[in-house]
Amino acid sequence: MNETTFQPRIAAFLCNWCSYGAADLAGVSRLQYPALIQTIRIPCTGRMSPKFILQAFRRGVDGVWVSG
Amino acid sequence: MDKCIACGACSDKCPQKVLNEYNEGLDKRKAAHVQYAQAVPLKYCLDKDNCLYFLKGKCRACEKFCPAGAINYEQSETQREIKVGSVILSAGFQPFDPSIYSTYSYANSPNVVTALEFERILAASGPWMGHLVRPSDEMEPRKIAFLQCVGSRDMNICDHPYCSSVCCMYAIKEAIIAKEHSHDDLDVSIYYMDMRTFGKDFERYYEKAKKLGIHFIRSRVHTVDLLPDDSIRIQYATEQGDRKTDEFDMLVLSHGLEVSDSTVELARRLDVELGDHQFIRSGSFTPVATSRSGIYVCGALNGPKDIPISVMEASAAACAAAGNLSEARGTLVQEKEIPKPMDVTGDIPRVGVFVCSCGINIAGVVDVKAVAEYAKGLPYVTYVQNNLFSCSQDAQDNLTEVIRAQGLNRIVVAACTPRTHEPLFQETLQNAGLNKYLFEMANIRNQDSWVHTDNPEKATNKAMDLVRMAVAKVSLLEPLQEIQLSVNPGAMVIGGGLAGMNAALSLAKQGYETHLVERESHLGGTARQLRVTAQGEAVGPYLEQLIAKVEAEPLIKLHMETTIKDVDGFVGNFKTTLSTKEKEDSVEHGVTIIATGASEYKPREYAYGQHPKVLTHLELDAALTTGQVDPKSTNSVVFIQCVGSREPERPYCSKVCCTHSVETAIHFKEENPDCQVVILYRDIRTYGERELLYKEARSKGVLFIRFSLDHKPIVEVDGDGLKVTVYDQILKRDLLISADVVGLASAVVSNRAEDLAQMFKVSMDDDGWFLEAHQKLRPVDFATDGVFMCGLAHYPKPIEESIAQAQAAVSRAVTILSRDEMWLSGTVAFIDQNKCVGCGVCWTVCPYQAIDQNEKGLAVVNEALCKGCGTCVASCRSGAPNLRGFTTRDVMAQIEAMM
Amino acid sequence: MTAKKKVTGAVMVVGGGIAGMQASLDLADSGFYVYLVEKNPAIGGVMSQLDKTFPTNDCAM
Amino acid sequence: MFARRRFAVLKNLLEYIGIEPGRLHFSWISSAEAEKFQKTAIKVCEAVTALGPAKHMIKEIGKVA
Repeated sequence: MNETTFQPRIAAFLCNWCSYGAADLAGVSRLQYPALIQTIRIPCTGRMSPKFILQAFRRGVDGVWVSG
Repeated sequence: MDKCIACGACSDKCPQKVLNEYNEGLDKRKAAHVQYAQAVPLKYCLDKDNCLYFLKGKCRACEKFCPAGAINYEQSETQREIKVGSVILSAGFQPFDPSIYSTYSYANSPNVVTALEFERILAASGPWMGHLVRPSDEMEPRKIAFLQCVGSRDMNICDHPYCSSVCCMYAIKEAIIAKEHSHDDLDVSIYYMDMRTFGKDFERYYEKAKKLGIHFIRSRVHTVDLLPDDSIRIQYATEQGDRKTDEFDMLVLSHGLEVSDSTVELARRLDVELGDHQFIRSGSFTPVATSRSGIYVCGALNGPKDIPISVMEASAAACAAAGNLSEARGTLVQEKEIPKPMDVTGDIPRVGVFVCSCGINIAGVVDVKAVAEYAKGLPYVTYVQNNLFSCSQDAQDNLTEVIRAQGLNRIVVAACTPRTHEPLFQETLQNAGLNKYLFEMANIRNQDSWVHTDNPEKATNKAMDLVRMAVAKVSLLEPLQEIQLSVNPGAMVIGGGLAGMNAALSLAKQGYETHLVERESHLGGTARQLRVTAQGEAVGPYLEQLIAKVEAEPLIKLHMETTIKDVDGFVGNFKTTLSTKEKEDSVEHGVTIIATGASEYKPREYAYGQHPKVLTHLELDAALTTGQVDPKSTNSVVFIQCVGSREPERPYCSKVCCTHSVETAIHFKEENPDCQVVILYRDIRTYGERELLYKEARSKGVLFIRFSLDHKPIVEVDGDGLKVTVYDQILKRDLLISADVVGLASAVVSNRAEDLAQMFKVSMDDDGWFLEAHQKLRPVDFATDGVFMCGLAHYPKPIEESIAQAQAAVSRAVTILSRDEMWLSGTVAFIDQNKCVGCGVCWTVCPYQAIDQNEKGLAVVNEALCKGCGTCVASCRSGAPNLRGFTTRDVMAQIEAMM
Repeated sequence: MTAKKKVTGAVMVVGGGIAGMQASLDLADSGFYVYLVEKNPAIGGVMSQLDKTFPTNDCAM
Repeated sequence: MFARRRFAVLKNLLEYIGIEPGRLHFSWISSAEAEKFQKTAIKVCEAVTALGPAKHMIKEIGKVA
């Protein structure tokens, strides 16, 4: 597998009030980005537990993005 | 309008481009448009003045491409008659148009922009998506200047002698943001006359800007020349009288606020009195009332002001408007009947998945049929449907029917975004008899089809992933109960000053019993010492009437010489222990308004205490009222500003002192024109229409001499009299003034009621002012529900603002008091008592102080205070707390389903 | 007989900027019917045009 | 604030067990910053893509445990 065809899977944990809203607005503005990110909506970054990140890696994702 | 799904197809296909007023004409929009991306209502409309069909009778492109059949060319103006009990005018201001000035070259150069245009240039949703460029050549500017007071404090041409109040602050803000947006080290200069940063935290902001290297130059620029390379040369005179020139890539005009002609016309039609400058006239003691009873006013229409004061006045106007209508409360609104949800606990999940096409918004990219087919194979999914528009009314009816017919107990909607549509679907679930928390949305539009437009295959796969994750989560969700709380319809107001009394009276007027608690033996607070308002109304007689009204009001229970000993409970159900010398009393109430006021700084400087005629603001006011100081027998009076304010120890502006000294100076001149009156100042901050007082003082011969922090004046006792030495910045030498009276504009300082703050679980800022929930949008609410603030306890402010704030606090409080019961969100934390070890981490980290210790020392969540942030869950080492609706199991299920 | 005039439990708010919106919300939340009148197709007023607000530099939206 | 501190520690832990720091990203984006969201999303995707597939070390530890 070479780097150009490698399609990573990235888990994104987005805060409902901040980044999740920004992601929605990016949609309204039709701002394009790669379809590699799967989002989990969390109520606040305070809810973010290191367990979630470890579990995501354990399940085999290639990257994790936490955004408040 | 009901049919529009805000997909934007009409705008895409519309051939007619016009200037975009939202971006201040810096770019173009279509005739079929939505005002801005986050517009409410989010519905496109045709601009009749520019639409080709309306202009030339043909086109109708939008109609052809609208997937929802929402275009209607037949709509026309209709007239409706409505019956209302009160009217609130909040038509706002219009930004001053500087084209009438030839001096600023605004009309001749694209690189001379107004501050509002600059705001759009800086905005991410603006014409250049937030890239700082100058309009003429879209080059990044390296050097820009702001010119203050354009169309303000100026009688020339525009006839706007008032100060617009907000421009100093917005100029500093735009300067800071511009520096942040710039890739090179942007050079920013602000040319001003007086820097008016008088609001809460404004002075700190100004100091921060200076540290960031923004240049502040005290001068009014007189000449603006355009250079051949599109840059701009300005000429100005320094304070010392030297002529200077400088060149800039861009010029921003800090234009003022004015009332539009159409608003003036509206006010005339309504027979509402306007002031000299077209702002609606209102008195200091009735700050939101107009000359016509039943019509109220708020916001910039009532005088130039910033957002927090506008919001505060808006609530005040709501309070005043409701005051006369309290008997009709609830007569025209209806509560909705909600069927009792069926019990699904223990039932095997029967998940219904509804995949929305959103016209072509989703279906145009994502293969929705394939997603629906895929969903059928997921665990627990028993029913799948694809809708053209899942949000339409008939889709809601259908959803209700399907839930009942298919016996569904969990619902997933794959559509736009939960942020806008979750409440709609949850309501449908409720109507179908299902607990509204048994619901999850998969965001396959805003975060999928719209952002992966060129990659249908990947977008479809992502949609399937998102649906799978949603199904995994929803299968685990359990019905959540919203807790019902009864609301005690009584209020407590702490502090019997001007703000507290006004709050208590407004509450009583709306029909609510109020406990007014005062520490002292008399009512009135700081206002007892004040002479007149900025508009010249006498404070004494008003205060006497106010106290009489409070004492006569049967709904107000006065608790004099009383302090708060203990507070128990929360919004809707407070239980407060009051303590007097003799006894303790317990009082139950639904809301609390804190109006504990502030104090006057007792100066240690300027020979205060060494001479009977060195007096603070309040002392001088009292002495003038009693006749101890008589202007007629005073030959010379000197006022010193910023005594204890805007100093390292107290880095805030006390807001009221400039106006107060100026109005007292005028009083001296009126009583005795031969009296020499001098005001020593750093910046004169007579904001808004108070500027007229400053103008009047100068015309009456009051002398204004500016000093700087490193050259403060010196006051010495000189025999019976006083001697003031000040370094004059213009003459560059010391001036010696002999004075009979020295008035010290002493700072307003917080009472630092820390025990009270602790008891009500509210916060204070560094200067000791109570901290509001949001500085702009919730200026009288605390972050703690059911507790509100008003008056000087929040920040120094003049009488009219204190009264407006008191009314605003009442308006906010009544939104709670007017309900019989409250429902708390089901998304709250809970603690597994078997796992909790009582270590205390959770109650330390909880931002809402919603976790207490029980008798065993273990943690318990107060669901009335919990906001469902989940910080406790993530911080606990024992895994005892969890967040309903977002339990660790729920999130883990989503992670599991990810791959 | 003194006939007391009945009042109407509705309020008209003219202008849908930040002040008009706040007044409307407060009134609706305390049991009054509100007619919010705005000449533009969207509410929000001048504040919706602002990028950030002072002194917190919060986004205006 | 607490979240920030917790994740600083986590990053070290991940590195220790063989997950490169470039696989974990944090950002703070307000609800109006659509463009910042897009840019950060692209940046995260590029960074993770450049690292190639995760070594699945955690997965194996998980299986043993």
